[in-house]
Amino acid sequence: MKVGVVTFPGSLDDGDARRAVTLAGGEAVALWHADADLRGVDAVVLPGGFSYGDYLRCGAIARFAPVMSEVVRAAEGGMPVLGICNGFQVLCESHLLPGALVRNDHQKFVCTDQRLRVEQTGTAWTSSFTAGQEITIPLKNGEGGFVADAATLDRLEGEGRVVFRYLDGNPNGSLRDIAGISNERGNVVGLMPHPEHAVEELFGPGLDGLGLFTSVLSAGLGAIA
Amino acid sequence: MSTALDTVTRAADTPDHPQPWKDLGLKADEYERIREILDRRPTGAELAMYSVMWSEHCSYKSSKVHLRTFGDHVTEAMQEHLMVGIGENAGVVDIGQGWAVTFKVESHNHPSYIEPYQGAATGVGGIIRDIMAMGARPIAVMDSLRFGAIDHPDTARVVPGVVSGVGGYGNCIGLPNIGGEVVFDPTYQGNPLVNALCVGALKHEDLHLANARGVGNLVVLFGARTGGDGIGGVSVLASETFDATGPSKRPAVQVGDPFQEKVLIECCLELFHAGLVEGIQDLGGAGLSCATSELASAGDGGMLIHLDRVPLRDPSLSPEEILMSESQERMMAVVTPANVEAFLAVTAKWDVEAAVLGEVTDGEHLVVQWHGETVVDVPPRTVAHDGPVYQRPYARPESQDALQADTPDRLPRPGTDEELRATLLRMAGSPNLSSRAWVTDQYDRYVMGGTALATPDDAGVVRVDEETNLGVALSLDGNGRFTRLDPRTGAALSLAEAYRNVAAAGARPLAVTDCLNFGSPEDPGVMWQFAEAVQGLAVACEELGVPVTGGNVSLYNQTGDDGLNSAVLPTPVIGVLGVLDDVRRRTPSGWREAGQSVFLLGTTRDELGGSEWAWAEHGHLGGLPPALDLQHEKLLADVLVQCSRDGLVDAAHDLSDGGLAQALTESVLRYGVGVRVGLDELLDRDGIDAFTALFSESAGRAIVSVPREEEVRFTDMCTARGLAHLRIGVTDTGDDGQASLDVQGRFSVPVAELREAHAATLPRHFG
Amino acid sequence: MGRVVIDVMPKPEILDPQGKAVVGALPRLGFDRFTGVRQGKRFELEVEGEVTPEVLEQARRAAETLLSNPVIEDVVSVREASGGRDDAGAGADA
Amino acid sequence: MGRVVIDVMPKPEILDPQGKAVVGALPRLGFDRFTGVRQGKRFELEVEGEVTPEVLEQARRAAETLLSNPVIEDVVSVREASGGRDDAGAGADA
Ligand SMILES: Nc1ncnc2c1ncn2[C@@H]1O[C@H](COP(=O)(O)OP(=O)(O)O)[C@@H](O)[C@H]1O
Ligand SMILES: [Mg+2]
Repeated sequence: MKVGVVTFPGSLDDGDARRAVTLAGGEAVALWHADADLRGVDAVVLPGGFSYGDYLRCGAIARFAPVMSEVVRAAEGGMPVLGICNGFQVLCESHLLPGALVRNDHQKFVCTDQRLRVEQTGTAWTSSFTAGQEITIPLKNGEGGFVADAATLDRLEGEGRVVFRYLDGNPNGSLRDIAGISNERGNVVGLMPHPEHAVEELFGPGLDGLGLFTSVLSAGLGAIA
Repeated sequence: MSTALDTVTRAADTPDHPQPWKDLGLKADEYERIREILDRRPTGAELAMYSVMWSEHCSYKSSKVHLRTFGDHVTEAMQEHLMVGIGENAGVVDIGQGWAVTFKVESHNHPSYIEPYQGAATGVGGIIRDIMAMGARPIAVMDSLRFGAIDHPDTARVVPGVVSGVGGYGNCIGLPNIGGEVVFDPTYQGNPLVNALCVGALKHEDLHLANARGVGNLVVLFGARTGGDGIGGVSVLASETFDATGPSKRPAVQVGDPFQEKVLIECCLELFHAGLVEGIQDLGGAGLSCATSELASAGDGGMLIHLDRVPLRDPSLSPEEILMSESQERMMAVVTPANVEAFLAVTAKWDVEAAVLGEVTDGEHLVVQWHGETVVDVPPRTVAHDGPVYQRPYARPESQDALQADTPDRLPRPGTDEELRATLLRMAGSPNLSSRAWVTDQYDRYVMGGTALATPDDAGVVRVDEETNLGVALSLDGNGRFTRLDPRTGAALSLAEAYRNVAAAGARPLAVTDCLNFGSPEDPGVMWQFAEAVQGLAVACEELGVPVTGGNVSLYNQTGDDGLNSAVLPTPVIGVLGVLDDVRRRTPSGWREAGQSVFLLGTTRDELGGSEWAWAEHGHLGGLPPALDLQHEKLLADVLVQCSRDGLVDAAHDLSDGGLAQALTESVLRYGVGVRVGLDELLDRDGIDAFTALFSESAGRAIVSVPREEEVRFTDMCTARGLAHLRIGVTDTGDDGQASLDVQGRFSVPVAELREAHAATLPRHFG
Repeated sequence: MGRVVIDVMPKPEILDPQGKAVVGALPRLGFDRFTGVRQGKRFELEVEGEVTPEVLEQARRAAETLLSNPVIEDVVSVREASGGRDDAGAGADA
Repeated sequence: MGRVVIDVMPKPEILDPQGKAVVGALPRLGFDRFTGVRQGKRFELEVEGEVTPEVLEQARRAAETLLSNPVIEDVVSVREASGGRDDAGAGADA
């Protein structure tokens, strides 16, 4: 199964995301921001980083890249799309996911091994976790505070679209400790922490990140079968 | 802008035209030499070039004669792994399997005081370009930081700015920060030290050098546009009195654009791999003056530059200013005419602006034209390399004897076990020993996915080759107090600490980079400190068999002009690089399992001169630093490396600032696994008391944790190698999970209490 | 050469960490008169020649699509700068 | 309840990476009329009651000390907001 990883100018964790896809048993395909072409992939990862320096707003400029129109179309057609950190911000800016991400409440960049609870295993990216499973993966960002109006938050909770929640204290002021969410259909997921940094023993806090990538692969196989 | 362009012709016609050489930091005899070299007065543009390139920062005029010592002490054997030595943008070391690494540490002290965020950020950006200029992909950064007193109001301004600047640039450019230092001392008040290190990896065949060869080859400037940044910045005294320049106010501060530099990195790597680059040079201090004159003098011909083709951010810049501008995120490449189209296609793909400025000529001179008129016509060597060389007078200061005579012996020492316990807790929370997490949590240590060890372990370890897990370990260490007490020994002790840190991580130490931060070279006492430190370092490098491959000298680090008294502590910051054939073998510094034996390697003497204890508890600095035995350091390192290769130890931590007490504290707190320690055997063997055992900073020591099943092999090996080793305790998660640091029969500190003391200090001061 | 000024502010109901930090710091520096602070963005866009209605219209659309995120921000003003860097008193609001 | 508006911009001669990123993006979105963009900050400070001259004076000093970094930024305007969020047309400049 082919998983595309988009590289925007300023993407940083694209190589790590491709490595994670490969380690999970998938075929990683590099996608370029300027090509309105998904090269026949079955799923897409928007990686972490500082696209366009994150200067205006995180993800604000990347959202208009030619490749994004294809990603949006594919996502609306049900293709699994994962946004990690900056990728999450791009998904929000593109309105594929509700809400937005603002400066951490403590105003500092934070890099730490973060404990999370998997709240929703019904998405394309979390099916290989068990409901309520607690995992530890790196969190590293300066603008990771998830915000949305109360109505939106209630809807997310009500529809079971809060996919990951922070444990052991809120690292950035995210409303309701939200670390990741999905769209209605569950094919589009965005989260601030970095699963691609927890896929290899000794090169990260553990292997808890692999689950997101194995999930989409099995989902894909299911689809193919 | 004044009307008449100061061309070479005009210069020849108006020999007596007054020039602002003084304001540009040139001495009368230096200005005279320029006139001799050119056999006429320099043009404004030539004067600009000579003045920046002959400045202390670029010409090393005060330090050159001493730095030669490093070369004198490099033996045949040390050359073995050295692909490129001192002199290039950075040294290059062969780490095997066709891979090489290049690394270098550089200072950005003064700018970081004026504008802490941008000063630190552009410091990181600058050293990264040095690494790119060797043809390497940067793979990690480190930062060594020194600030004034932790409770001084200005420290509260400088620290958060510098730290977020280092993080802001490094995080945005996607390089893991794998280590460094944070030190507080009043002598750095008003003159913080911000030293940044970058390491890069390359295949042997990708090595690029900075030279302009091949008549007809084109000279391309690419990256950010040129603005008025840092004119008269780090390189010369600020000056707005060019006769060819208007009153324009130019910013001495440079603002960094890490996004531009990230794109520049990817762009350069694509250019390298496509084989489109003959020679490459980064633009740093002295900007185009440095890049053009160094490329040309390292080449085989002359060079012609059309300065009016430089893409400008500020169209009002004069030729002099364009030559001096230190705008960030720029590179210069030499490209064959056949390749230039492909070259420009790659820069376009990355949205990087590029301009063909000129070409390599068959002449001897560097010629710079401005709209067709010649404003510079000089032999490039005279600008880049034939700058003045000073034999600064130096002398051991009178005060040195008194300083060394004032030993810590007179200081009251904790007597009771209660006092020992309280001292250990205060030390664990002291400004220089407390947790650095407030700093390091602001740095991305995971990006690139190759980080096998990072802060707070002894050394940073990153993977170079994903296939084989070949990788490198790095540690950056300095000890200004030891160096103040005895520059020769202090500098060597700093080297020994970094060397030990690398070995503790399981890596074979291979090469050295150094950043020498000292006061004013015009003070004979400071100059003596410098000369002594360099001697000590060079000799120690030879004895340890690790060559200095490059570095940086930062002088005039002082806030007043009464010589030594207003100078910073003499601070050589030493980076040691080691290699691991498989980074998965790296040794961490913390304990994970209960029931492992903890061994102390090396012997402990009553050595508290310049110690953290004397400083933190009594504000005392005097006496002599610990003795240094390099043969012993070598043996200790060999053993530590062998332990990692043979899997004899699960953890190793070097002893340095704060001694055994601090090392135990750090190893306990890493994963919350406690320890039961018995000191009595140690006290008998080394003839010391408990206080000395816990707080002395004798060199050449480390603690290791050994799994029971390896204990025999381990002790046999130490005995066979003749390394002093003593089982001083056992790791312990404590019954009912209440782990503690327990010094048997004396005192015990629960991990929670220890952590609280260790973690609270920096957040309390900086939020 | 004309200039258009665009002001963007965080929505009142959205938390604004930067503004919060500022309002916390002010009293410590003896500035005791301020009860709340919001931090937004100000853009200055340069145009060749005149700021025509058509230019202002383009600026307005840029403000809505790129320069602000409607989920968390409001465009509070799009107007021609009255020259110099001082724009207060200048007209044309969004 | 009154409001003071403070505008801070990067000094003209200082590199503004944010403005650079925006000016690069605009044409790609079809906004072709803008030749340069600078991004600065806009602060809205709330006060109990009137914006007296003394309040404005405090705001001015806050702008110079806390809200701007004089090394790389200029305070371009400190003024009372004319109520609502629209401040254009309001007076009192720094
Ligand atoms: N400014 C910094 N940046 C990154 N890491 C740092 C910094 N300061 C300290 N560290 C890390 O914190 C740990 C403790 O610092 P230090 O006491 O200097 O270590 P050591 O005693 O082994 O030299 C080390 O891992 C060091 O790399
Ligand atoms: Mg150290």
